[in-house]
Amino acid sequence: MSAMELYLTLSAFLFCLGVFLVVTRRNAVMALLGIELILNAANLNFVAFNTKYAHGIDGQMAALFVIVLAAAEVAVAFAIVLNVYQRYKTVNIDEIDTLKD
Amino acid sequence: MTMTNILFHAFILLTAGAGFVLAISRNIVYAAFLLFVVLLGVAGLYIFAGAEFLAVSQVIVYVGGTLIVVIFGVMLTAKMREMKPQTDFVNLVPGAMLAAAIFMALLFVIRESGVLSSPGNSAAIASDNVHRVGVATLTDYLLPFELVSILLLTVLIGAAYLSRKTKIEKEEQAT
Amino acid sequence: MQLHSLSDLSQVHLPVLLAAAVPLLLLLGFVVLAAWGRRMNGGGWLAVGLHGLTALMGFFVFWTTFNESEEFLPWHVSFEWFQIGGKSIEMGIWLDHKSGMMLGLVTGITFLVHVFSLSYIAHDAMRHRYWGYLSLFAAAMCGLVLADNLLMMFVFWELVGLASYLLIGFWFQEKLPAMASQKAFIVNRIADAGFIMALMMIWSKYGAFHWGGLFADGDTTDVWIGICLLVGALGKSAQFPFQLWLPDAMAGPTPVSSLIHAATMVVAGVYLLLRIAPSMDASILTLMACIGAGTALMAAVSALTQTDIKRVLAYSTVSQLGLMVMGIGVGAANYAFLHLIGHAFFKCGLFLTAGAVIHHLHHAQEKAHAHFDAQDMRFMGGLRRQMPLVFVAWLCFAAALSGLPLFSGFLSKDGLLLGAIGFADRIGGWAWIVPGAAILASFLTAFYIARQGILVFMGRNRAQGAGAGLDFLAAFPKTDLRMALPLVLLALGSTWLLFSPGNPLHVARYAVAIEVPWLPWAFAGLALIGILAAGYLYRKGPLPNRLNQFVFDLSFRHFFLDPLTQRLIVRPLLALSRLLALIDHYVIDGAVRLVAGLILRKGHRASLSEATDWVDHHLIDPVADEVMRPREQHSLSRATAWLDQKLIDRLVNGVATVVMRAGKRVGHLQSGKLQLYILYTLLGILLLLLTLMYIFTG
Amino acid sequence: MGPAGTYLPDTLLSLQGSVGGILAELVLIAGLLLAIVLEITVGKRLRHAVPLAALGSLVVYLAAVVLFWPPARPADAGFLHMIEVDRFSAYMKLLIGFCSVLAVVAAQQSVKLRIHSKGMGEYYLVLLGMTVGMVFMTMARNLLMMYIALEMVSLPAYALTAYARMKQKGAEAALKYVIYGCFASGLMLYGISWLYGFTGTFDPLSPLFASGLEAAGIWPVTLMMALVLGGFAFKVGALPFHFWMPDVMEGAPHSVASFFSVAPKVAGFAMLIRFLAMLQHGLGAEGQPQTGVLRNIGWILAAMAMGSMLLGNLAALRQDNFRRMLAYSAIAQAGYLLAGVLMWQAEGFAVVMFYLTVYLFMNMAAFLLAGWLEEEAGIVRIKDMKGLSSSLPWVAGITTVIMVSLTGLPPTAGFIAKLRLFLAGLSSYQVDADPLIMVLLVVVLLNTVISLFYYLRVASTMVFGNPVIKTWPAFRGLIPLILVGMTIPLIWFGIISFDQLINFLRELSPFVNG
Amino acid sequence: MGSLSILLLLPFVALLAVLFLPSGKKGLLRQVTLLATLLQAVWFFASILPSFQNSTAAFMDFRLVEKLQWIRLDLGNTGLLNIEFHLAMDGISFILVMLTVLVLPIVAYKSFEVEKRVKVYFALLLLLDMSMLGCFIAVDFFLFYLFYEFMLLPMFFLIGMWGGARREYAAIKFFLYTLFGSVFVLLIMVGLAFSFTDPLLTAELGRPVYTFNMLHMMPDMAGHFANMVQGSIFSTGSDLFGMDARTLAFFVLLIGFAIKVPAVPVHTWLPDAHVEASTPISVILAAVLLKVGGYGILRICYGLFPEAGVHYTFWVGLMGMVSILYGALVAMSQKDLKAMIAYSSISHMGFVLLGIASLDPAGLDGAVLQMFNHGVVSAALFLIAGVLSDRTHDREITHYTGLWTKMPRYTVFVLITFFASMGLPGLNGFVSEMLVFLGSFKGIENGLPAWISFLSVLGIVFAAVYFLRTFRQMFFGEFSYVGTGDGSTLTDLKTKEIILFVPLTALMIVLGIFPGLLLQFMETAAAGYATMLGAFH
Repeated sequence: MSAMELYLTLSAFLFCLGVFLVVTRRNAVMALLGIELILNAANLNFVAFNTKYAHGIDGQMAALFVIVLAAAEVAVAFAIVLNVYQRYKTVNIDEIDTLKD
Repeated sequence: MTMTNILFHAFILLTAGAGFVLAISRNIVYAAFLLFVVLLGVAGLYIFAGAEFLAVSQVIVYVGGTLIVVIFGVMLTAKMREMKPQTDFVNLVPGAMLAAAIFMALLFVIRESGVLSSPGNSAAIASDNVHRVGVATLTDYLLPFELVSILLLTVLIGAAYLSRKTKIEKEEQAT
Repeated sequence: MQLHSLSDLSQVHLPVLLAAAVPLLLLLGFVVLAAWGRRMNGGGWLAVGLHGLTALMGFFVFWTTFNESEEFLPWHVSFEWFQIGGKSIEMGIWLDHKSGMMLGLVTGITFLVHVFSLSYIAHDAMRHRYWGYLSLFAAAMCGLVLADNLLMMFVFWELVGLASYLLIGFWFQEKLPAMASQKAFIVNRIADAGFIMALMMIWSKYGAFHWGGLFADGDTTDVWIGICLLVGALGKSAQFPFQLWLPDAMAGPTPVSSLIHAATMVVAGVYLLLRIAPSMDASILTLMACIGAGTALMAAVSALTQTDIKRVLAYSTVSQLGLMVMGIGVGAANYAFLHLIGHAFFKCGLFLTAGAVIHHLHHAQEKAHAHFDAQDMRFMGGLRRQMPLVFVAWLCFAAALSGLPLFSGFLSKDGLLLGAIGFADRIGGWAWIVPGAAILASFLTAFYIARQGILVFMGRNRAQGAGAGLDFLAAFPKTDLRMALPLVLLALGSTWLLFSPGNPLHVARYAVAIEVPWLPWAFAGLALIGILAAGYLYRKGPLPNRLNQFVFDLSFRHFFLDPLTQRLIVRPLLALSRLLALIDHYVIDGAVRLVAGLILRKGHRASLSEATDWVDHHLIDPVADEVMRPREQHSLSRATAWLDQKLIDRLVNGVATVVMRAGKRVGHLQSGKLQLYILYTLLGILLLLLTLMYIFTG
Repeated sequence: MGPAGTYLPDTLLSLQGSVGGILAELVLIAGLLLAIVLEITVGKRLRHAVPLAALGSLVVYLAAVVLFWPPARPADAGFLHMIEVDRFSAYMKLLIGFCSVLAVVAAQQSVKLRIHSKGMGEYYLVLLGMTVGMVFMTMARNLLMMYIALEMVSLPAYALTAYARMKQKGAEAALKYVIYGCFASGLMLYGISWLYGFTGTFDPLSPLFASGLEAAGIWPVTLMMALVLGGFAFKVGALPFHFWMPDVMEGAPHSVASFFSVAPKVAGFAMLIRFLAMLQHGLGAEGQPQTGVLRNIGWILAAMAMGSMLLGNLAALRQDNFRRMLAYSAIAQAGYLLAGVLMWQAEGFAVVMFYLTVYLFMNMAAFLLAGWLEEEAGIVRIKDMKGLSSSLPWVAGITTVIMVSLTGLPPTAGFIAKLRLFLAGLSSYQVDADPLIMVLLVVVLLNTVISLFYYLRVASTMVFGNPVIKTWPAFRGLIPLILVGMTIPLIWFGIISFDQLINFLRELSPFVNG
Repeated sequence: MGSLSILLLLPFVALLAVLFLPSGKKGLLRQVTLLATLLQAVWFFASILPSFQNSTAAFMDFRLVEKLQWIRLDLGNTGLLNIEFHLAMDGISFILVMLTVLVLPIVAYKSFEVEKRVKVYFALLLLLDMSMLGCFIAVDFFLFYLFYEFMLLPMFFLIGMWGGARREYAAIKFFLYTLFGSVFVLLIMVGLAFSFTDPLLTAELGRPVYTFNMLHMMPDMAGHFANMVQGSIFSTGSDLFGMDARTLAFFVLLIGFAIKVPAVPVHTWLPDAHVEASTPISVILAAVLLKVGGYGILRICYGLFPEAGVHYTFWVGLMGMVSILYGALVAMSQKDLKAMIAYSSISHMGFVLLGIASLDPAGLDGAVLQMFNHGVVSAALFLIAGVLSDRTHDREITHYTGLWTKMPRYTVFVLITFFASMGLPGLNGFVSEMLVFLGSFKGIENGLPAWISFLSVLGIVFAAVYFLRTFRQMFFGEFSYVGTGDGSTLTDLKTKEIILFVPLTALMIVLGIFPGLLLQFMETAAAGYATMLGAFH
């Protein structure tokens, strides 16, 4: 396997793990970890593809912004998680379902 | 197989393995630390792809900032008095099947889309990496760069507000 | 002549103007009587005066047309009623010998009946209506005979039906008149449908409604036009299979029966046939002859066993009308018309005598406090002593009906019978049934009318047998002059005087292949035999039934025509109606509600939200209510109920259950579980892509 | 050396020139900063300082947008092809700004929001920040820029949802929103990373982009496009990314909910339209609508549209919570809008602009009404509105107009919006006779009938039946005034005159600077 | 401002007046409405009627034309789209407008008894009035559609607020049903607009100007569509979903309008709506609202798609026949008087369809006349039912017997109305039904099989059956009342009620005797239609 293929496969793997985490873990924190994995998978793609289009540096720039945005996301998300914890005394997503049809 | 190559494969394996264990781990604290390993592994892989500046940023921002928040979150929400801050699964089977299906689809894309036809050139991009990132930040990506700063400001205000205790909450806690 | 403006009226013949004035005057009379009759103490004298006037006018019109040579007739005046698609639809007056004669007849007889009614109806609280309806009837009938085209004739034809409906139902508080009037109208309507179909075809083919050029090419359409018109005529003239309304129509006041259901309205059908028959296709004429003869015989048989004084006469009317229709069918149209006129006098007279009898009996009953059916001949007898004048008049009428010499019936009936023989002779074979039936019918006619006379007027009075006291006969009132006068005049009209003043024994010279001069005499003899036979059989009053009950009922209940209609037409129709109403509710509307329910029920869960309640209440419950509601079994025919329960209910319930279960199983998407949302989202994308790939790459 | 081998000073000059295009936005950002300063300094003492500043900066911003009305054909895309300052975006900015003004006023009027904690200042700050994000969404023409703008809207939105923290539902809604939203944007980002992988550029108008996509083959591109479109769908609340809508709309403070139901949707559609316009232009022959990627995108959008309409309407039928019902109705409306987007052969984009304009008035009004009823009369469920018309005939009247407009019946603007959709649909059909369009139109019609049922239910519940609640508040104050004011355009555009606006919007379709 | 816009303006002004009057002044509100409807009638007879008195032989003889440029949409490369405020009247709309202005004062007067929310009631009534009139006189399809849809909402509330026990169900059913019919009209309408251009404006502006003007969408006498855009959606020969587009459009429109008529099998909203609606609303629903359906079929289905109409006229005729028979049969077994009348309405409106399907001048005349006559008769019929429900709140037919003795004056009106409905000559129903029959048989030449017209004749027999059965049950016999209401309230008509009946019965009699009074007005229009349709054989 070429390096590129390895990068891409790993990225795909991380992406799937992220999806798996978001879908299957009861704990909101774990779901957020899954989202981090997804973002990292994307970043890995950006960086790997950037080696292919080496005349520019767009991929790395994108990854850079994503890192920043991920930080912001995590900040907001954990603020909300803490709020939920205060109200519900749990962060298990499947127990928080008062809003429904 | 050169040393670099071996190291590269090792990083790949480390990242993938840590990720996998993270995914199936029941202990949230372990999971948080495993994420740390994954992020480090990814940072290492950035270096192999010629993105030194990015690797450093990853370590500083992600590992240094984001992960701290995560761990705070874990500790604040997990019931620390119990010995095992564990969590379990829902929708395990459909979730796993779905993830597998997506993986297959992505493998299909990797194989079929022709992105593998031309090999990457990590050396070319690695040269004066920091310079190029700097120039790009202030030219091509000037606007996003400025906007992200506003975003961070807004998010800061919002997150701070959300985490702050209000009067009533304090009263509630007092009673 | 076409009228374009009112000033054109000055050029119109006086008789035509008078003729046109008759229905208009009568209509005005109807309006006045209906609106103010009650305040005029019933307005009886006004009505009589009005009809006296119109009778004079009618007579004048008759006389002028009668004396006018055929070649200068008709006097035709018309005006445009309205325009349609560039063609004008006209109304007009058509005066020739036929219509002139009919006008005179109708106005005259109506006048006589009015005079008679003055005492008959004198004490009824609703008599203003009676006078009003009679005027309406007379107006419609005059309009009908004067009409210059079939559409106009149909207009008045229907109005005659309306008047008849109102008059039969005059005593609306009672059950019988109510049912009878409804029946009369509906049966007539069915036949009228035939008339309308004929009008449709005529319009389509000829673009005008005048009978002038009708049946010119004799193609299939013409045959159908003929058949449809025949159907219309059969309905009004109570011929097979429509005759069942006429006997029931006797529920109206007797003078009405005499006027409408004997003398005038029922002959409208014959009149129509007289107008159109000459150019009709031979096959229709044959059909007409068969129907006429058959009806004549059937009705005559039924008249044999009736006990109600009026029902005998009603069947007799049907029978005589049958003979007229047969007459037209066999080609003896002139004699049919003659018979029509004669029949009008004597049948009107017969009904009036019956009316007089009933009227007198009622009075006597009131005085003597006796209660029995005043129309049942079994409780009569010997009344000749109490009302001799009535008896004498009755004798004239009965003789005319039987066709005895010196009376009008003799003149017309032999013409009809000879015509029938001639017809059979022409066609041969089976066609001999027609004259056979006719002759048998006329024999039976003599028999049953004699039976009636014997039971009513001869022998001893049998009222005691019905519980009347000894003073009953003494309580009989004197015959009122107002009753007597019409009877006398009608009796005179039933003799030969009006018809063949010179030769009382004028014998029809009908073109029969075999010249048999003795035939008319043979018919008269046959009638005499019938009378004598009746005299012998009923010499001791009514006979106990010695016949087989079925055979008796066949006659008494008129071949079960009524129950058969009920079984075969009325009940199935009503059952169909109920079935359709159920289908409408459960299937057609049910489908609509089902669709609505399906849409609204989607994802219905055990935890009923308010919205679902609301939906239930407004869309599902109505269905459920209907399904669950106990059904009135007695009112539904069994088949309908079965179908309803087994099929429709189950269908509706079944589908509803399936839908609801499916809804429950699916659950709903918005479960409140975040991870399921994400799962669904991803599944959605995958599904979408797979579908796309399937569509575009196979 | 500048980027991609250009001369650096030229690049800087170009950047400097670009600033002129976003002068209005600079005003807004300055307003935001001013508000922050005010909040820190006098926010505690002067209650109205921050909201007034926010309101002021928004009003000035709107004025600035009009003042700096862009030329019909902008010379060059701004900030080195990051954004496009054209009339299309200017109009969308006006809509968004108007929504923000209303959201500020609504929050200011909301008693419950005001008393729940010691300060409201942050609310306005976050709101302004979010507005900045939305404004840039309308202009973004670079995939990365799009993603960043999207996040700029999403992140403040999460925070705003949780704003009324005392409400348990608010926290729950925010949690669902944040996880779902982050996940959706993660998918989008992953899609973008692949599109970058195929082409090596973030600029859809670059020739590289078209050739790269062609080389990658249709199905991999379709998969990744689907992920990217998913991000858009999330923002506009379309199937299958609609799940957050009902929960957030029910849980968030009502001023926030009314804001969310419209403003991000306007921004999302603006971005989607620009994206599609660029694809259409950039993919050129390769993306012929009958074959290839564009066709697939069309089908994906069509499926999303039909699914949104059907699901939104069917689910709305069952709701008794007024806001939840409106949320589902908003999903259905997104479906109608997507149907409009699909008519790109004709003037689908102009249709969407008109529809969004009308939608702003009717949906915003509906949510404001729901909020007013909730606050003043404590009515949350539709069945509690029984007999309201006898005491509050004006409310019943306004509700009827709004609901009729949402259904899309004459004589309201909602009808004209649907009519415009049909005009475009049929003229698009005349161009390429694509049966998909016809099917879509028929589905729209059927859904109109279904939707009638629940929209009408609100009006009829108010009018029919006897009141459950005995005391009603007076229909007075600023919000009622706004409500009455918002029904006026619904009637105006519905019956009196709508051709000027429609003709005006025709001229505003997104400018593609190739 | 022309006569027609004043006709529309009258109810609108009254509506404004009603809105600004205080809701406490019930008397004033009622009088204002009545006055407005009366003024409307006076205006019609004083100003509009005179201009229709001399007929010309011109094809599509539209008069009192008022045309105002209203909306002009720029569609870019496609061209311009023009919407006009375009009112005009031909013989057919003349008759229907006359019906409307005649019935509305009666409705308004009957509505005096409404006590609940009087202001809203009259406001909605006037709104309904205006939109119904608008429907009949709008020549621009868009304008027509606006009025057409606009009838729904006032009607919805009028049924739902002042109706019987299940009024909400009935109102919603009515709304959903009719909306279902009309949304598809929208699709066709827009498609049509793209298929026809306005010749004058196109020449003037130099770009194709698409139009909603129905006059431009109709063919000329020779059956030639002068303004059709070749290759457009609804141009001759184009196809849609594998079918001929124009045929498809014809059927879609047909279903849309058939729901309004209503024709079997899309009729089930009508009995519910009638049973639940209050008397004046039933009157307006039966007398005027249903006519919009018939009018739509004639003016739009057959007017704009004559070739499809001619080709598929069999199906329209069949629908008419089925409606006639089915409605009559189902009416026979109804227990509720209003339901019976409702089904009889379905049956009688079937004649309209049959008449139209005949494509013959007589049939078309008959169809239009039947609409008028049914309007008058059904108004009286529902008033008759209203008399009983006012007194006992019970409309069960079998609960009454012998009303004749108790209520003789009432009986007279019932008798006249029933017989008029049965089609007795001398009353108005006869002429129109007869014309329909005459025309329908003539329609054999136009592809309408003879059996359809023959079977339809049975309709009048069935009508006699259900009306006479009802009449016998309720009016014949000794008086008794077995329902749940108060039998002693069954008194004869009061003067106020007689005032309602007299004009209607007078119309029945006068038009029965002098149908030419009405026929003269539509003669040209119907003949023109027949000629135009004839060009497509």
